Amino acid sequence: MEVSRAIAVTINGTEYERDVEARKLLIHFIRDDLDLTGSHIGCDTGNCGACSVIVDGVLVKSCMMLAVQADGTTIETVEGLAEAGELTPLQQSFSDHHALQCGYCTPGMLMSATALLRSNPNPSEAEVKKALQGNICRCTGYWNIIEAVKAVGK
Amino acid sequence: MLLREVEYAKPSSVAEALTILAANDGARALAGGQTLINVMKARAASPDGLVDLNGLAELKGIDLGADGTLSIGPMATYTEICNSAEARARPILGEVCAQIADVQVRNRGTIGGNICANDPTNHLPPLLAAIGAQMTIAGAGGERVVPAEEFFIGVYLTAVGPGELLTRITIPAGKADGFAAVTLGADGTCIANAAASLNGSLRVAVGCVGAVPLVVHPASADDDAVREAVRGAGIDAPSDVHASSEYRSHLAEVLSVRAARQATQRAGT
Amino acid sequence: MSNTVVTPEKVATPQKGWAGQSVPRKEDKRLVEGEGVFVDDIKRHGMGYIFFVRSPYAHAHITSIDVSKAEAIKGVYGTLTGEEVAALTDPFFQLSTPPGAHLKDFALAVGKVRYVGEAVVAVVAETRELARDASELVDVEYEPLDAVTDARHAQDDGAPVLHDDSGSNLMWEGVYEWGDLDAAFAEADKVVKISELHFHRFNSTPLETDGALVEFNRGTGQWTIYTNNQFPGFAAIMMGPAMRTGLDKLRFVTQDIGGGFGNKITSHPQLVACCLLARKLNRAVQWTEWRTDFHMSMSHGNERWFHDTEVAVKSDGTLLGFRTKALDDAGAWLRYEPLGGVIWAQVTPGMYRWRNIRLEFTQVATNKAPVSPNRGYSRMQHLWFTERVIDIVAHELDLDPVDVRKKNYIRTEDMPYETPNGCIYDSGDYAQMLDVALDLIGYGAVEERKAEAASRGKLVGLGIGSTLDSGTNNFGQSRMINPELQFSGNNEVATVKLDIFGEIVVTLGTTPQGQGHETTAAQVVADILQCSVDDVHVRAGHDSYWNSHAGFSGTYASQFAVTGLSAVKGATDMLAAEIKKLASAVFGGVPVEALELAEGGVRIKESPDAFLPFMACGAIINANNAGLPEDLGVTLNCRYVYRPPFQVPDVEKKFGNLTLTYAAQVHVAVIEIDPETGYYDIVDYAAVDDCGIRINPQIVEGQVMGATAQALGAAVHETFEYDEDGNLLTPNFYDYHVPHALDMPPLRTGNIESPSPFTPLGTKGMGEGGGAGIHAVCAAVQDALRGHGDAIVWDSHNPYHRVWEMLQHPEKTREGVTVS
Amino acid sequence: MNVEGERVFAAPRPVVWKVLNDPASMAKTMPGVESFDVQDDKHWTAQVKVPLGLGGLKMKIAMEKAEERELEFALMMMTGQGVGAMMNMTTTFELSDASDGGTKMIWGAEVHIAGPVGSMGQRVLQPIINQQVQGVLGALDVQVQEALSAGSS
Repeated sequence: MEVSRAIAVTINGTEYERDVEARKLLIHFIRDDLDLTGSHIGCDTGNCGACSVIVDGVLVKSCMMLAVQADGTTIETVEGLAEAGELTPLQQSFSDHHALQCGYCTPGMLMSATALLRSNPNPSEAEVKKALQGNICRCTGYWNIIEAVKAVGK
Repeated sequence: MLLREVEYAKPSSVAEALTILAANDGARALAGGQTLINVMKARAASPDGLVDLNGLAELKGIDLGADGTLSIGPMATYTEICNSAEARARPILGEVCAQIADVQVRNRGTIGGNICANDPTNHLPPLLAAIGAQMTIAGAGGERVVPAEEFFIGVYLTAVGPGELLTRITIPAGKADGFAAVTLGADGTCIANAAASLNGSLRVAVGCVGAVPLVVHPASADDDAVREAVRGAGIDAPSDVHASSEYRSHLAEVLSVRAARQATQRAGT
Repeated sequence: MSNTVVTPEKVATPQKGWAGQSVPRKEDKRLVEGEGVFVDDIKRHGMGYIFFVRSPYAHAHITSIDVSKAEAIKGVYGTLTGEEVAALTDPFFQLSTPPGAHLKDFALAVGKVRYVGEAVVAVVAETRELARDASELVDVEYEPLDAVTDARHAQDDGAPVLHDDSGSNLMWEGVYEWGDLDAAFAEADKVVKISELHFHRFNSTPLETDGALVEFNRGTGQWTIYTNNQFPGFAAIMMGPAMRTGLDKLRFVTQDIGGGFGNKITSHPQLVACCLLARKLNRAVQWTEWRTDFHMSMSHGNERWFHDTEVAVKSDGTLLGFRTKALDDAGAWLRYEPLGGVIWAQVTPGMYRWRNIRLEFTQVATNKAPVSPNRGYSRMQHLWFTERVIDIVAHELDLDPVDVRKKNYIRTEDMPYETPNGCIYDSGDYAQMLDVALDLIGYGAVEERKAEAASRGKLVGLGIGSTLDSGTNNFGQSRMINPELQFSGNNEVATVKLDIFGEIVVTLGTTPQGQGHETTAAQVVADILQCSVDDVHVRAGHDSYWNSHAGFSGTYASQFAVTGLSAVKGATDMLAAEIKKLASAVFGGVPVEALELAEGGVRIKESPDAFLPFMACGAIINANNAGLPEDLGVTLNCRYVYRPPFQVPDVEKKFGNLTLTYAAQVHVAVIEIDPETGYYDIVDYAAVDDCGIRINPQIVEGQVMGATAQALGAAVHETFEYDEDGNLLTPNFYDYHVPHALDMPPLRTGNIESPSPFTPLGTKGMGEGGGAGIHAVCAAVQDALRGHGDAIVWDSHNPYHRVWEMLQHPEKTREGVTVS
Repeated sequence: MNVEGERVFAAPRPVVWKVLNDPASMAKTMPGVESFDVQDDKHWTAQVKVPLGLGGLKMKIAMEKAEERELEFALMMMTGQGVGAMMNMTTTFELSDASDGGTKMIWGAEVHIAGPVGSMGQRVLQPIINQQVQGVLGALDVQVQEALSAGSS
């Protein structure tokens, strides 16, 4: 057993090697150690989903995973969505549908919706709602977010 | 956020995991972490060490036996159970797992973690108690098999003792099951829940009303018999901000009846 | 991501006008790319992380504090205790008259704790984790005291007293009376009495909690406070005197703020602690409030009881007036209070024509988190009360709630309408809004729906919530709380300049939290300067060093569309005039009347080829100005302060115009209850809004949707409930359930546009909503229970178990309601 | 919250009284006691770690015997300090002779949890405390029997 260990993770195509304490949550590692501040923290109970990232293709809340558990994984965060400065259709759709106001939940929403659209390119409204249940938004009431995701599906 | 200092080990086998657990009194197994890590954020409970079970193939897998018996590795995630063709042999499993929390939690949370945590509001303790699951527990002294009814000992306490691990969950064949819950918002935390199984005689297990699932054996599957059985069990449900003891006890009856109806209906089909 | 990429700005084709269009938001690109800058994203070399040691007790004496063990840890930079704070600062200025005026409120608890979660000691360390580790080693000895958590018992004999300085738990009281109550009750055919109504405690729980990064410059003695406080003007006037420093030594900087809803107005105590630590430790310090900290200690909405309500009404449902006693639970401290004691009066009669009103307002302290503004601040509580009264009166007199509303709504032909207390409702057509809403919901088919649901054993109910969103405060109303206060009117600032390369740069005094100010400001500027919104650069966020703010600058109280955009319009008009003045000189004295702005420049109307692009204008003034007339008086850098037309209200009569504009909302909810469990779904919902001229309809609709979702969450799930020992039972999102995507009902929105005659752009402040969803759900529950015990909905919070209890014991809810 | 009950020990009152007043044997009855210090016959402190499946719930418990009537009645105040949460418990023991020469103990505990425990406190801590109390009573039996045999030998 050890209180810290060296880990290597690939995030948005860049490989990072760091020593981390075993107690450090993945979200703190991403935000504080790597300065990738796009993923946010909105609660301390795993409810809000603002910290959602995709680890080896699986959507997770990075506040309920230890950084040491990410050793050897490939992680996608919101900063990696737009390629060459070109917004993804989903990001553009969020803007077109006014699916964000303060923008704090948006990175997590985008990661959840991205994961959904990969497994289900043309989701129904019910499927979109179910897929976004783990992400809290306090500004929009979700309606425009749901529309934005559905629009990309169509 | 901001956990206490904790030691960490990532064993490569169940045997190694057991050795580490046996050697470290304060260490706990880390499954999906969707409960444990949150408790550690609150610094309410603080294990001295975490033995990470993620990646142990021995604890994965969902197998369907020739006799219809399901054998599920405790590290199977809710998502894996929802998507497993084998798990559909007992349809209620996937149906209930799909109601737990949200996509992210289902992607990481495990069946083993859910029942070993045994939070009173969890979905799976009453369900597994109702459908007569059997838990295989491994320790220094080898393996033993514990029926669900004896598995749950108290809040956050199960038959899995220090230095032991849950290694298998075995579920007999059957389709005539039901589940009902009143939750905090759509598919939210359970305020009260009940599971029923009518494979042979009817068995109903009620959650959220005590430290462990309350199992009753109604004389028959008709509403009154079920209601009687639950009422007769002398529930002393805890009160909290979401429900008075009286309301919880009432829900226990209503939901038991609904779960039993669903089970009966499926028995008919 | 190392390769540099240049993406051309998309060029929008000039329109007939930018205002009125749903222009895509300028803010969005950085936010969807995760490139927004929120307060916790800001880092400094060698910064220390703050963790607050908080009280586990609702009420206790602090007998000793020992920080030695914590400070002994390697990596711990230092601590701050209440004793140090009391020595280094003065208590925060109190808005109240005595007894509330006597409170001694500091950045940390001094000698006593008064609610669970109150900050007692601050610990600063090299890492977040270490700061929390060290906080566990701070030994605080408490001597527990009895707590009072129910406002109704705060003034009982022998009730625990929170503040010895004020002598009792009474903080502020005032009597408001207008019209002739005796005459009204004499004229009444019926008097409906309601003994108790309760508006519960909750807030908007912005997803980003409070925080700050503070640096202290020893040389200049100046603090730079990077924070997400949404009303720096207020924070500054609270902090400066307390810290014994000039306001200019407090530089506030914000960029992106993760939601505010009023809840981020009163973080000044924590900001003072940060400032003291930055100076004491001589390093940048960072504070992030975690979710549980926020729930336990920050900005709960005002909990309010309404007792002994009497309503004078004619048999036909004509409302003549009411009397009531409002008891407001302020929690442990008066951080923005007792302003809630007058803010409600902006909407005294709600949407109705009754002229005779008496309200006795009493505010008390309890061992709960301090209250602060929350979306719909203080008016929402009062509007909920008026809507409850309407539905209870209709219910008890067996009248149709729709008829009662239409009969008593203020009529469009009476606009502008002076309320009994001198507020001027600027414009609106409430009856038409209700028709639109009922049409959207399919009102005609409701009876069939009820019958169909009944056949499935379910109960369907329809409820209406009609509310106002009063915007642009006249701060003179604060004098009704305390005549000594030297506040009145309101103001907001904008500067618009033409830079050396012709770039149009707009600076706002506001602190937006998602309202799209960068976009709507650009729309207003583009229309005046006849250019594209893409040519207008609006600076993100707020910086008090930009010299673009005034005393009331900030983003709160539904006012940007009026104060902010009017300031932008004013500054841009000035700039346009200066550009023409300059061109007139450049074109050799062509009269300015002969000039026009077009296509990103200024030209002579008659000979459009004589064209001076903005770039040339900027260059001439800023870098090539030799030979210009001495008396030209053009800087192309224009600062405008918008000041709404307000008078100081009559403090004696408590009479005067308290807000400039009155946006309105009429919502209708249809719910379906499972009587066996009390569980219910909102199966249909319509929201109709009127906020006058809409600069950006999409943004306006977004605000309407957001306010609706928050109201529905509050109506069904969200509550800050305490046990008798003063423990908060919903300290995080595990127990404080906020709506998820799956919880949202189908929504139909509609709007009508009644321009405000009082604002430069015809706009009205909006965004708070009046909690219409809460009123609508309460009414729908009461309607659904009609014929099933006829319970009266008396609480604004109706979770499943309460609905079930109303079905089990309707008589309990009817005890306090009588008709005579 | 309140927990209360009744227990009959197959031992005379003096023996039971002695056990209840002997910090050493009390220590043996409490779950997860890691260390135990006696200041004087009225004040003890203990470091306990309540064993839970999720990991120990660490608490520092200070006990004060506030009131006693020899062989009849004792009132103890306990303050448990975990992180964030505090537990204040007032426990009373009332002894009387049971029919068969045994001792009847009527006990009660008023428990107050303070801190950000939320509804978890209500929903979870109550069952846990009930559980611990049963454990203590069981262990108390053992201690009484040991004291009995020790006394008789």
